[in-house]
Parts: sequence; C-alpha cells; structure tokens
Amino acid sequence: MLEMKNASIGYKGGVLAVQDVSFRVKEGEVVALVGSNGAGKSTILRAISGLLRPKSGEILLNGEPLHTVPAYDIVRKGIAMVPEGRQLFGRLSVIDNLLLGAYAVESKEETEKTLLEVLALFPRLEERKGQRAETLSGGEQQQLAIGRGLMSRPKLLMLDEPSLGIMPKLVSEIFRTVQEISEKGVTVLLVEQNVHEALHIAHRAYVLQTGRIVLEGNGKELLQSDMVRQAYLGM
Amino acid sequence: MKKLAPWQIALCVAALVASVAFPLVVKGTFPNHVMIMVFLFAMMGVAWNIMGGYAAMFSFGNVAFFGIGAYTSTVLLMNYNVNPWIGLVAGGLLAAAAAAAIGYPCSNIRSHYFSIATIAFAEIVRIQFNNWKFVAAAEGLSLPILPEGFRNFMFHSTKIPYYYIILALLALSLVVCWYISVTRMGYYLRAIKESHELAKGMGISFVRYRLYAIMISAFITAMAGTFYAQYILYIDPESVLILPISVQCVLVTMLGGAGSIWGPVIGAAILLPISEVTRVWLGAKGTGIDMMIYGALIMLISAYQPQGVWGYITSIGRRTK
Amino acid sequence: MSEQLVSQLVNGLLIGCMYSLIAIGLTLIWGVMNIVNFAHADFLMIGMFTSFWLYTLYAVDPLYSIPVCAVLLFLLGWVIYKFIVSKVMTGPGLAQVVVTFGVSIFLANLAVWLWTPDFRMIQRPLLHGTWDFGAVQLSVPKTVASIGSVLFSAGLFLFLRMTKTGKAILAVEMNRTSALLMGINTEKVNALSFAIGTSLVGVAGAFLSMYYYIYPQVGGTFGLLSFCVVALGGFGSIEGAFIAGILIGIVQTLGGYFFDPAYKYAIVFAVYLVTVWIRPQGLLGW
Amino acid sequence: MSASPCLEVRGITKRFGGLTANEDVSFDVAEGEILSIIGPNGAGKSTLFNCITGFYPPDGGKVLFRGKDITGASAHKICKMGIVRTFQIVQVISDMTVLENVMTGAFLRTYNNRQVRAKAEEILRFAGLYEKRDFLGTAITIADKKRLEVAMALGTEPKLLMLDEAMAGLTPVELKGIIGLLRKVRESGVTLIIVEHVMEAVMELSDRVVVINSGRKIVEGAPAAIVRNPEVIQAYLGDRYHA
Repeated sequence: MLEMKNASIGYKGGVLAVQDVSFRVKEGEVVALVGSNGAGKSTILRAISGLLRPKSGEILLNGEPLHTVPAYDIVRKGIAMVPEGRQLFGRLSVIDNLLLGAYAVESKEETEKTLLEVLALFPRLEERKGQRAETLSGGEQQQLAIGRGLMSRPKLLMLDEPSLGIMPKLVSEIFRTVQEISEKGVTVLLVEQNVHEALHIAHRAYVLQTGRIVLEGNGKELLQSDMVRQAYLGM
Repeated sequence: MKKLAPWQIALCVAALVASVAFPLVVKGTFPNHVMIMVFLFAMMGVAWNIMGGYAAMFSFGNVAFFGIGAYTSTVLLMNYNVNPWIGLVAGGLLAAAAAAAIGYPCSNIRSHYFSIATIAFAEIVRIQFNNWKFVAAAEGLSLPILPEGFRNFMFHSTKIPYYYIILALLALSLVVCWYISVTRMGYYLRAIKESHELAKGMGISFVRYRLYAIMISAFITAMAGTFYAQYILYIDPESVLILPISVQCVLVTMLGGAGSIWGPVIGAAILLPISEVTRVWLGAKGTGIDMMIYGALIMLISAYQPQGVWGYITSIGRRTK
Repeated sequence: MSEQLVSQLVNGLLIGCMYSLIAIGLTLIWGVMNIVNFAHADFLMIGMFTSFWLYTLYAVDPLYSIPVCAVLLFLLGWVIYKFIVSKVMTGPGLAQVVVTFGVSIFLANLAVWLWTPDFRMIQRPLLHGTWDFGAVQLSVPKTVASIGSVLFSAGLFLFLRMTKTGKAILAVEMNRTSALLMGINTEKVNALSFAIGTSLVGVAGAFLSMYYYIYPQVGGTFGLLSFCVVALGGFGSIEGAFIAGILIGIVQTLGGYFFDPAYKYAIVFAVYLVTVWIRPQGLLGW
Repeated sequence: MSASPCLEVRGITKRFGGLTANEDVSFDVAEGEILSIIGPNGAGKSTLFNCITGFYPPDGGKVLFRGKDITGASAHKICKMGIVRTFQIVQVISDMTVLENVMTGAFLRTYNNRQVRAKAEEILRFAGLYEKRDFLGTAITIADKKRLEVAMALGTEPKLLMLDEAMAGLTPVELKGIIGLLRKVRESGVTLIIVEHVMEAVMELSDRVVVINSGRKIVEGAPAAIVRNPEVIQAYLGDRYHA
C-alpha cells in the first residue's frame, strides 16, 4: 500500500535525519517504526504527510508518487496523521476539533456518521464534547487526537508517539484502541519509543538507528532479538 | 567573533580611505550633505543594531532618544550657554537615563508587545514636546548663531567639518559595537536572543543585559540627535521626534543586515542616497513620488532579498571560497 | 454625573467602536500569520478615498460605498498578500516586520502623488445632523458608523465560529502544522485572512469618510492607535481587540475631558504601557 | 564525602492552577554524589528541576544549597552560586560556534576574553569536542549537542550539575561516551543530579535513585534495590523489568 524507497530526508540547512530508508506497509497491517529519540522515526512520518520533502528517493502510495502531493492534499489520499505531542486546536471545543478532522470530507452525512463512530470508540470525548481541548487531561487529549485523525476516514492512520506523556496505565489503553482501529480495517503505521508495547501489537516492525533501518521483522520476533533487548529494553 | 577574511579587511580599509578622501575629491555641498546623512543614519542604525540585531529587541521608538539628544544640547546651549560638546554628552546621559527608566519596567515585555511599547513611549515624548512651553512647543527652537569653529560645534561657510565630525562619531559607534560583540556583553546578548530560558540557565541576568543594550543604544542615538541639531540649526517635534526616523533606523539595519557590525553602514549607504536624491529630483514639487519609490524599494527588498545586502555579500564570499 | 461627562462617555464609546472595527482586521492578520501589518491604516485611507471619489465623481453616498470598499479592499489585500507579504512568510523575522512598512510608505505616497496631500471632506452625506436625546446629542453619521462597526465585528466573529472556512482560519491560527494535516490549504487561508482584514478596514474607511477629514496621511494616528488596541487586547484575540478598542475610545475622550485634549493620545499610550507592564500578554492574550 | 549535604530539598510543593505537579518532595544530595531522579512522563520531574534551579518559585518547601536557603532566588543568581542545569530539549546558541557557546558559559566567572577562551578550549578538550570547536552550534549531531550542553554548563564552574534527560535518544555507543564524560565530571569534584529515562545509564552511573510518581516521591535508595521495588515496577518500569 505505502512504500518508501531509498529516501533521504533532512531539515533545512541541517544534516540528513534519515538516510537511504526503504520500507513498506501492506494493507491491513500494523507496522511499527521503533528506535531511540532522534533516530529519524518522526522525520519519516513528517515526510509521508508532506510536511517535509525527501531530498532523494521516493514515497509511493499504491504505486503512485506521494512526495509530490502538497501537504494539505495528503489527507485526501486517505492518509491521516496523529502528530507527536497531539497538536490539538487548544482553544476550540472537542467537537470542533473532531469536525476539523473531517475538513477534507465533502459529504456532511458521512461526517456525521463518522462522528458517531468516533464518539462510540471514545466515550470520554462524548462526555466532554463542548469543552475546550486544552482543558482535557493528557490521556483524553491523546484520544481526541486519534479521534480527529479518524474523522477523515483514513485508509492509513499514522501515529507519532501516542504514548508520550501519558500515564503508564493509560498507555496500554491507547495501544488497545490502536489494535481495535486496526481490526476495523484501518492500516496503521506507528512510531514509538515505547518499544515493548509497540512490538507487542505490531505485525511487523522496523528498527531505526541514527537515520537508518538496522533491523526488520515480525513484532514478536524482534521482541526476542538480542539486539533489541539490549539496546532498547535494557536487558 | 570570527576573524575577518582578507577581502573583508581590504573592503573596510578601502571604505575608510574613501570616506576620509571623499570631501577632498568631490566638491559641492549636495554630495557632502548626502554623505553626512548617510553617516548620521548609519550611526543610528549601529545604535539600533545593538538592541535589535544582537538582542532581538525590535524598537520602533529610538527617535525619542534622538529627540532627547537634540533638545538637551540645544536647550542647554540656549538657556544656560553650555557648550554643545558638553551638551552632546549630557544628551546621551539623559537619553540613557530615560531608556533605563522606561526599559526597566518593560523588561518582561517581549516581541511585538515590546515594539508597540517603544512606539507608545516615543509618541508620548513627541506629544509632550509638542505641548511643552519650555521648549517652545510646536514652534520649535532655532539655535543661536555662534562664531564658526570646532569649539562651538558650528560651521556656516562649509559642510566639511560636519562631515568629519559625524564620520568620527560613526567610527566611535562602530568601535563600541565591535567591542560589545567581542566581549561578555555581546555573547550574552546573543544568548538572550537565542532563548531567554537558556540565558537564565547560564547565569545571565537578561533584565540587566537588555537594559545595558537599550541604554547604550539610547546614548549613541542621542549623540546623533545633538549632531543633527548642530547641523540643521533648527529643531521642532515634527522634525526630530516622528516615527519615520525610528523606522529609518530599522530599515538601514535590516537592509544592510541585522546583527552584523557593518550592516547598518551598508544599509545607510544604499538607502540614504536614494531617498535624498529622489527627494531632490522628484520631490521638489511635493508630489510624493520620491517616497513612493522609496516605499516600493523597501517592499521589494524585504520580499525578495530579505537577508540584507551584507548577507548577500557574505553569501557570495562563502560561495567563492 | 454631569451631562457633559455622559456625552463624553457616549462619544468615547462611538469612536471606540470604530477603533474596534479597524483593529479586529489587524489582529486577525497577526493571529493567522504572525505579521504586524504596519500598512493596515493605509488601507483605511484607501477606503476613505474610495468612498470620497465615488461621492465626488458619481454622487454615490458613502453609505452605498460600503460594499464597494469591502470588495475593492478585499482584492487589494489579496494582491498585496500574494505578491509581497507571502514572500516573507518563511523569511527572517525582521523582513516580516519591515515589509509592511514599505507597503505603508508606498500606499500613503501613492495617494499624495495621485490626489495631493490636501484635506478633503464629504460635504453633504445622506446621514448628517444630530439626534437629540435631551442631555446627550448624538451625531447621526457617527452613531450609524459605530453601530455598523459593531455589526461588522459581530459578523466576523460569527463567521469565524460558525462556518467551516472560519473554523479553518482559527485552526491555522492555533496550529499551522495540524491544520495542514487536516487538509487545510494554509497558504490560501493566509491570503483569505489578509484580504478579510483589509476588507474590514476598508469598510471602516467608508464609515469614517462620512464625518472625518480625508487625506493621505490619515492613517498615521489611526495606525498607531490600532496597534495599541491590538496589543492591549492581546495579539490575535478578536474579542480582546473589540473590548480594547472601546476601552481606548473611552480613555481617549475621558483623558481629553479630565486633563488636556492635547494629551489625549499620550494618555492612551500611557494606559497601554501600564497595562503591558502589569500583564505582558495584553488583556485577553495567551 | 563531607558531613553537610550539597543540596537539601525540603517538602517542595508546586501547583499549576488546580494541578499539583509536586507535593512535599524531600531528599538530600551529598557532595560528590550522583543522584538520579526517575519516574514516568508527567510525574513532575521537570517541575522539580525548575523549582530547584529557580525557574519556578515553589509554592511550599525549601531548597538549601550547601546549607544556604536558595528557595525562590532567581535562576541566574542560582547559577552564579554554582548550580547549573541543562534542558530536556537541547538548547545551544545556533549562530555561535561550539567554542563560542562554551565561552558564553565561561564568561560567568570572568570578563577576561583570553582567560575565557583558554578555559573554554580546556573544557572542550575535556568533553571531547575540541576538534569541532569551529562548527556552528546547529551543525553538530545530537550526541555532540548533548556533550556541548554539558560543556557549556561546565563553563560556569558549577558545584552541582543538573541534567534533564541528557541521554535520551542516544545510541548505545554514544551513551557509553556520555556516561564516561559524566564520570569524569564527577571525578573533577562536581556533584550531579540526573533526570533520566534510560535505565542502563541510571543503573551504571548513580549512587542513589529517587523515584517520583504523580508529583510525590515514592521511594529512594540504591539502584539495585530500586529496580526490585514492587511499587516502582508497577508505577514506572512496568513489566519490562520483570525479566
């Protein structure tokens, strides 16, 4: 479905954050990109969502180039991103945040239907519909961010560090939700520092180190690999 | 401070020689007048640069210091017969004191709020002088005509001494600016510009260093004000306290390149001749076309060459390396 | 309260409503783009002249010029954004500050060149005279202009809160990156916000032309005051600008009444300085 | 180790609106010790850091540095007294070279340009950054930026160095390097407090560990004992340390 081919990505005037990275996400999978802070995971997601352009290489969606599509049209291609740190519209209400998530959807009825689905998935948000997003707790904000991402009815949902800054107990809840979303047929690309949890729910995973993919494989297998255990789980 | 490249040193020496030789080669009042205005605004740009370029405090109120300088020396001369050279220093000190008085409470005000606060301050000063009988309010002050000579800071038959005085004042300001940039204060201002948090964490009192920067900037700007009064021999609020002068300080710096020592000089050397020449050629009829061209230039330069000319020159230098 | 004081208060309220309308456009532009538009009040001047020439050449009353000004200034704003302001959006901060100064100097002197620096006035607008409410006399054009200003301000407020496009503008203002991810074309939102801002100030110009002198430098004082209003209200806050506009109108007239009319603007600026000294982010800023 | 502690934190409480970020947190740091503070994200470690270093005034409690009450003193004064910190998100001065960055720190103790430069160069050699002294602050790798942050802090001649997640996001090799550097820093007589997520670093470096959860200190002790503490495992480590 999504394929990144030999992509090198860097920030303006800076060094390359990602070098010669290739990977693919198949329909219906949960794929995790794991690795430490600064390994380039977020950079990859930013490139897919059009916020950054690869310096070389290409990004393909169902065989068609994605890296030439303007950032604001990526969501219309069926890709939604839940950015790191949630990035909500703080002074707007919960419901307005969700509706903005469906900005690219033309049909009103469809949006209303999706809204009901999302509120069913996150009952907490239903309770807090009218509240300003900035007044929610960290966990609720993350739910809202994911809900906002789902509002565009994406085929591929990308999550950037969904567990960051969330109470440990809520973390497993978030991952359970991600699994639920995947079971509904949405393909998921997940970036995580919480290697353990991420590898648990991922079908496949890629391990990044300083901008390169150093390892790939089945999630559960990687969990057992010596290298991952040593480098990221501290065992 | 990085060491200057040889071509840069050569450029500086050439500029210095050229400016000293200029009045000896080019005769006539108009070219000399243009150069005097270039140096005057270069000096004010250098002063602005210490706040705006090094510490990212974008002031649009520096004209208040200019006016305070002009009025202090003039009032001292007219009412108390104080020599203008003493007035020059007194004006600087008074402006620095005013800067401290306004800068201290404003030390928490940042970015745009700070810029607007400086405009508000300058406007209050202008309105006060416009209504202040002691300084003849809106009528303005004509300086008494004293015998010509360096001692009296007044010349009637030629502009050349003014030329060298303002050149010397500009050189002095450049030395001050350079000195700041290589010492602790320069480092601290750049740290503050990067991030207030970082600066605090490194033991830098940002209130204090911001205040120093404003005061030094005010002192130099006020000296420029005194010079202007001695040069034009007439001042009123509409000529020494209006917003466009503040804007000019910003423009010369931005055009030449903020945060570099030579930026304001280059900016003034480009902008002032354009504005003086268009004024004389096209503006005599009061048609506004001179200022129109001037505005269009500012618009186009900031939209299409925003790094300033100095940035452009150094980028060429880097490319040819 | 003396009758005079009441009528001063009412006058302050009326002029304050005008300030509000001028300032909300400015604060919208700042909020969305992070740019202080120093040319804002020159668009006001263009609006006033548009209304003046429509009246003088085609005998169109300023009241009917309002839609013309709105459309014309909307287009002008769009063009200026596209060709000038958009170029500095990713540039250094100082260029963003200075570019609109260039626009301001250009527009003001274009007006001098085209129409000379003379003061003009619309001699007999449709709305003139006063309404007499016993103690308080209301100038008809001023009152209508102020009510109109409030309506337009409310219109902007509702547009931002109620429509999809309006919410997209708010979204860009709060988080540009997220807005992009939602599929909002942020570049278009910038242009639209700039054009709406100038359009509103053009409308204010048409209102103002009913009772105020019209000359190329008219932007000067209004510009300074509208910066003060925006900063006092808190950069980017529409509600803040609205409240601060009225507040400054009242401070100005009361200051002139209790102290010296010559110092009325000085008092306004002093109030601003004291306010940001106590509250560096303005009244409703964040 | 001297008798009186380097830093005493006594009942620090900090609230933001209705939210209590720190509640009654107390601990001591001995001279020459390396103390780690660990806890889940949002547990209030950074707030605690900010309260100690003068970035926020605490709502209650006291901070004593070498017996002197420094509670609520401003950040730059606390730095001058000898407590210096780094930031969670690396902060270096982007338009300065590596050397100039360190010089900015070193200017705290002297005006003399030559001395400052000499000291900065010495620190850069110590931190293993001397070869990169003429690079711009933005043009070096994350790992080098973290070293640079430490070097900038050392420039201020601290007695107590506080590092906020100085090791996050480093590869194992880079991590070894910075652990070595911090050991050398300690040997030179500087006391260290580190807030860290990277457990191997915590285990290897620290003499003692303080665990914070939802604003409170839940336990403190030797690293080996901490990782076996059931409360810590439940609140923070989760099952990843069961093994």
